[in-house]
Amino acid sequence: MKMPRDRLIRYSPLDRANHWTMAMVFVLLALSGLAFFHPAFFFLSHTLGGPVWARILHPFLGVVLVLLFYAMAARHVRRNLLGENDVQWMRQIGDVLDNRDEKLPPIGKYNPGQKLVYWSLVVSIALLLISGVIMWRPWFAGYFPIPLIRFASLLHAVSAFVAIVTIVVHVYAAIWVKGSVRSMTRGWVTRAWARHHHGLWAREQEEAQRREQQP
Amino acid sequence: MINSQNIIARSATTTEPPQVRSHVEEVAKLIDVSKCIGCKACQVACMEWNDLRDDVGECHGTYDNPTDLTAESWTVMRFSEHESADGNLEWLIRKDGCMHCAEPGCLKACPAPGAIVQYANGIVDFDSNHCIGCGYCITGCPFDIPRISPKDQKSYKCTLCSDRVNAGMEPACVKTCPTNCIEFGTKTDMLARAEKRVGDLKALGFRDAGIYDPAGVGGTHVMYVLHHADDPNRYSGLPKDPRISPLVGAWKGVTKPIMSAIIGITAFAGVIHYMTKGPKEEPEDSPEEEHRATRDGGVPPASLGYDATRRRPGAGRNADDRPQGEDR
Amino acid sequence: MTNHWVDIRNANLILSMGGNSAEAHPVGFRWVTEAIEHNHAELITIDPRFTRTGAVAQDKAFIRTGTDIAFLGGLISYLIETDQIQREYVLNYTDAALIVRPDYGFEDGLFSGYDESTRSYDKQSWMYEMGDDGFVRRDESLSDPRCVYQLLREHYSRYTPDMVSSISGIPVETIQRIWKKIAAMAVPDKTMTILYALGWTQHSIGSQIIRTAAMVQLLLGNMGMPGGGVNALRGHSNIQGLTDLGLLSQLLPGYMTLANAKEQEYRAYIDKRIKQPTVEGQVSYWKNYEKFHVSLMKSWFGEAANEGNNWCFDWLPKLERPLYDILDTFERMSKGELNGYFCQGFNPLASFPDRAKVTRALASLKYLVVMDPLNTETSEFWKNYGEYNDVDPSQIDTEVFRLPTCCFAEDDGSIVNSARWLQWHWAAAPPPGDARPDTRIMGELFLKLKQLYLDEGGVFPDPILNLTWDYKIPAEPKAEELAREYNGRALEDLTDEQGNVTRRAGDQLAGFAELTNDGRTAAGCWIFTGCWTEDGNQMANRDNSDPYGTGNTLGWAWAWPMNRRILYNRASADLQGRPWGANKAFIWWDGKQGAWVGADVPDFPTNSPPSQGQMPFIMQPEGVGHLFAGQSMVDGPFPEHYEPFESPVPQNLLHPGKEKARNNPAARIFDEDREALGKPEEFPHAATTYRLTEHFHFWTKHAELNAIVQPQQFVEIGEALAGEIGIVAGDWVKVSSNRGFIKAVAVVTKRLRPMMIGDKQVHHVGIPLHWGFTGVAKKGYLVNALTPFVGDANTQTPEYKSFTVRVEKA
Amino acid sequence: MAINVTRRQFFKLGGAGLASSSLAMMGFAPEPAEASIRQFKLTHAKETRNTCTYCSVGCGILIYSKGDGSKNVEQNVFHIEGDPDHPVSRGSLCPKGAGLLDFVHSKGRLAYPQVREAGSDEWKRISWDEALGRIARHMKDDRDANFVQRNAQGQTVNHWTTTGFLAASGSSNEAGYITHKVVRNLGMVAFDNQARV
Repeated sequence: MKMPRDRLIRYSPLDRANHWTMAMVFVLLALSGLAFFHPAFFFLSHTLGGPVWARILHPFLGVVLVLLFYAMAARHVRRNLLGENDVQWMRQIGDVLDNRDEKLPPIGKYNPGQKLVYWSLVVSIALLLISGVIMWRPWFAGYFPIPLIRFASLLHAVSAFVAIVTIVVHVYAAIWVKGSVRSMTRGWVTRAWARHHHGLWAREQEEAQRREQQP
Repeated sequence: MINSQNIIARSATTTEPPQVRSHVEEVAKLIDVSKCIGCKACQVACMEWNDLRDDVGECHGTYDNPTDLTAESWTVMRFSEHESADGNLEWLIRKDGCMHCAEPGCLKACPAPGAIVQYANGIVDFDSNHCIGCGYCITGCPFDIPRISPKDQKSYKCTLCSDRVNAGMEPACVKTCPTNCIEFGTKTDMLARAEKRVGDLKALGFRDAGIYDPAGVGGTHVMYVLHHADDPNRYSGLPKDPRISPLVGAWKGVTKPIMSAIIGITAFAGVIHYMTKGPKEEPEDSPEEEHRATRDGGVPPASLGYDATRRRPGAGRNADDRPQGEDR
Repeated sequence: MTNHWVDIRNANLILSMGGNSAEAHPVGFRWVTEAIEHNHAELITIDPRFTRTGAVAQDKAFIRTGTDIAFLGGLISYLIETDQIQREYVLNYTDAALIVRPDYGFEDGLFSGYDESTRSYDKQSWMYEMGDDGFVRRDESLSDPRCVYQLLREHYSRYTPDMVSSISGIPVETIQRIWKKIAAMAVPDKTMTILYALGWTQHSIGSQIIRTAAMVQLLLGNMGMPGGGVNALRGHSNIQGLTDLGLLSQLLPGYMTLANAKEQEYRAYIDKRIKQPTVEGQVSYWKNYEKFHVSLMKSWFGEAANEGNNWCFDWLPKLERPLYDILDTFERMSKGELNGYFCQGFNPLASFPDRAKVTRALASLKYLVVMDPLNTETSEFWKNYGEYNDVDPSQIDTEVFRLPTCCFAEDDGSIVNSARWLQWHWAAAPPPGDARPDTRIMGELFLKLKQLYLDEGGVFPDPILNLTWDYKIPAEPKAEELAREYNGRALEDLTDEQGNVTRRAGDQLAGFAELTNDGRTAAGCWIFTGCWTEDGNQMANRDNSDPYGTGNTLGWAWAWPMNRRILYNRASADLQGRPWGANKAFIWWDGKQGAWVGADVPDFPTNSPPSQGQMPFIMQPEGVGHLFAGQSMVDGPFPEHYEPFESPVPQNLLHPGKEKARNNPAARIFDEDREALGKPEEFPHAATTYRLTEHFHFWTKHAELNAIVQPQQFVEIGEALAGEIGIVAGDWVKVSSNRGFIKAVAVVTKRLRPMMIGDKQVHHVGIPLHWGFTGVAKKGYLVNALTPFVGDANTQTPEYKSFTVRVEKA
Repeated sequence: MAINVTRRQFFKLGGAGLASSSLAMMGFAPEPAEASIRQFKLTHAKETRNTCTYCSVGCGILIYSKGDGSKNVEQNVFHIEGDPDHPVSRGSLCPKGAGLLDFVHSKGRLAYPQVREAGSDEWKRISWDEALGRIARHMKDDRDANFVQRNAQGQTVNHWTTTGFLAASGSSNEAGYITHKVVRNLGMVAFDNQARV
């Protein structure tokens, strides 16, 4: 499909499918996990068909999330390394929050906030996986000593907390930065959006387009 | 002695349970290890009364059978041959099972409302209809007591025969015990009885005799009289100073409200931010945009450009081959 | 039991020996724990192993299996030499002062009168010396070298602590420590109780071990005392009852005995059994034998039994062999001399020694009838179960009938516990399928046979055709009818000396004192008379009150004889009839009432004042307890230690080099079975079989709950032996004797330690017996594959507790 | 158990079910009412007094059965425990006694008379009449052939040594008594019970 001239492709269909699958899985995981975490959220266990089904499905969904997430994360690892202007951007986080975007340096495909989300999830999901396996009944918990299970349980809770907070921030950011949601639903952003939020990435894309048009 | 088994604590419940019967006397089971002959009558009576039948297992070279607690063996005898430095051999036999802690780690850890309850008389009971099989009770228990059934994935343990106690009878193990090594009554009476037995044992030369009613879990409603209370570990690993692990405390204690609050606050902060600062609106597609970086940074566009070839040689070349906007 | 279960709590010392009371009788053992806590009693256990009893005992010793007489004999010597006996009791209530015939002797391990060719004694010389007055001579000073006391002293003078230690393997200091504790019970107000079981019975010297214990108790003045006695903890729920009812080859109900073939004359038969007092004025209760016998015959044959035909004396079978015990029977069966055999709730394939021989014997039968609630090994002895029962059914021509019977929950009736209590029980539910009560099976079988004799005639049908059978439904005699029958009733009006009617014809009798020898009374089992009186079923009594606080609950069930709970209880009072100690008051003479009163029914003529001089042991012609057994044992009037027939020790250390005195010289052993004994070089380990608390013989492997708590066959071996043969706990071992082998899981334990016997180290192997090839527990080997076919000289009870094996890694 | 529902009820039930499941989907599942967790199982059971069948302590037991004793109801034993009135056992039972229920209901219980014919490798179910008839025939044949009235010395012995009998010390006195009465008067002498071993 030929993209209109004023648009840039930001996320491929595969990326988008992956993202939204993950998003659903994550929500289910978070809701069911919260149900076991605090009695106030116990009613959320019904989102997975009741508490027993929640207990059964939660770890399997966790494995699905892990597979999807790391499949994606592996492909995006390079884009999430600390890049040019990122430090400067971080120094100006006040401008970011105050929507004084014009004062910010141009950055690559992902801004440091997005990179933080990325690395936060890379770490917390890894810890969730490890601790989750250790406390997974009836399959694996029996092979681990109870003190380790206790540690894993605490670690799982803390990691999940980190992941959930991260996702809350991530979701808010998407709502906050208009055009972002569309990039993940339809896959494209306007050239202006790209230049505005991810200047370096926009230029790179535009150069690539130019090279393509000059055989 | 035993009133209606009103519930004073209930798993995964944040509101107060009914407390009007708080004058109900606490009950306790006292196991006088010095009188135990390890006959396993308690094991059999427990299975019989509770309609349980564990698997017919194998002999593993000891008298212990079944070798561990299971969802169908709520109590087992643990045999230990202890030889002291002077060659004195003792065959120490301990009935293992739920201790019915005053501060039950299982109840603290359980996420399913009402799957674990504590009655006013001190009995900690599992309600399998509410159990979700997560095993948190196992994680929470300082004595390694609850077991998940491989048949239904629900957790089980001794109920202190709450049904019998409610009907004014003693638990099945207590009633059957041939040597009266297991007794049952109010906790006050049982403590007095235990004191008496400790005195007897001291008179017989067991200087370290004592009562096992560990304070770390707020005391228990199953207590032991031990001839070697200084070293409970000698009785097949009875923990010396059991308490709910600080890890479990952290997991099911402070972290719960704090982390829940932070999640809520984070979301709420977003709302506030949106209300005060508003969104980053979608920029208009204007030619000036292309030069914003130059203006702001005062840096020549070329040097600000994302020049992958200069920084990462391999990546730049590949970028040329890429379809538009696609990352791999 | 001379005493009873609850009475154990009155003891000051409990000796658990020849049994593992906590293991086999846990609920009886509750009274041991009561005695320890509330009476500050001490529990001492002596066993080859550190047992469950040992787990709660304050003192213990580990003894080589089969050497208990050495330990107890040494104790007797210690008590005498240190003068720690209850002197007044010994002098008056035992035969210590009685003089023994001069021709009695003991030399080279043999008593006088031994005949090697028949392996038996002529017991002529084993008697008291009679004085000119026709009564036994006595020496009150106990100094006459021929008095029992001096003979006893001399006999056991050889049992020094060193000798006892070298035989039994118990260190000298342990022996002396325990002897000292036991000797402290010789004071009048302290008692020791002895609890034993098959750990004493199942030896070739089993009866004599038990006798030694009784002698110790007489010396300590502990017989007839609360908290004393010699207490057999019997194994089956009604083994006492079936013994009382005489279901043994030589017995009739109530410990009456069948005549042997030489006893052709009725009068001679009776006179031999009527024991007249041999000390002036004594009770000698067996003088009433004929009353019991005639009442039995009236019960069985009714009108057909009359004085003219000697009450059908000839109808009873007479014995041609000394004993038709099970060893004799299976010896004959294995030689094809039996055609039919009935097993009513009995599993001989698993229970009798030398399983290979038992299989051979059963396979030679024409028909075998098994009546049982359960699928027993015996009923399937012909069926191949691989290595567990390796037989070829096509080669076995025995026709086997299997008849399903009710279990306890499905029939009414009474059973007698170890304390001689007859307790009535009620059916709770119908039996499964078409199972029937034993009473109905026996009834119908008998009626079918009777009909055959009526229809066809046949050999000697008289006892069959004349057997009383007045049950309302002849094929289904009811428990109530049978209980009333063995209690007995008056057949004619009974009158006292003044001619007043004391009992109407047809009425139930209230006690055996009412029995007559003239045919006016009928009673199927005289010792049970009083259990179902005109007041109804006494066995169903349920008053558990204990008015004297002695633990004696006379209102609960009914005990024979005459509801007495402690036998010889007259001995609990001194010569003047006062209790030996305030804390031991049980029955005493009340001068005002002119009667013996107290917590129990006096085992004594109620109105016989102390001044009359009647002594407590009313069943003995002398009125006293026998330290000297006289002719009542076949293998000697004093117990002597002999080695088990299979022993890891090559000689009897008491009689080194005397081959005749190595094993019990009067024990019967068949030639083939002697050949099958193992040599210590080849089978060096001392073995003993026993029960576990989780199981009951071969029954509970059919009960899932019990199978769960002890699922699989094992043997117990010490760590030292395990090290020698290179195994650890949980490994499989093969245990072989010269007769067969078993394989089992090894429980390796610190609780079995090697013993030094002389200069030889002896390992014990413990072999629990509960597994077989039927049931829900894991299949196992019948352990009687190992045991020798030899029995006690007096009872022929097989020597299951002492034999030799070799243990190796499987 | 079948539930009869009319079409109309079906829709009502379905509607309610749908409503409640949607509520549940939204996390508003009604919590089950908090009843007593464990029901006391002996309420209204029939209690029968008996004595333990194993060892010779003679512990008192209470047998609980379902069925109220009316003629058309079969009693079925479902629980056994100690009799607290019993002066020896005071309600306690050892592991054997505590497991009596599984003896009563053991898979190894025999329910029908059977015969294993000579050389056969299987059981065959037969009627009581056939079983007892054939046994009686065997007995009479053997007794008539081998009963000894006088021995070689000419002494009257009247015994039958070619068939033997083992009686059960687990059976009641009444069974023991009638067994002795029958067996002895057939002339049997090879007659013992467990007391021998």
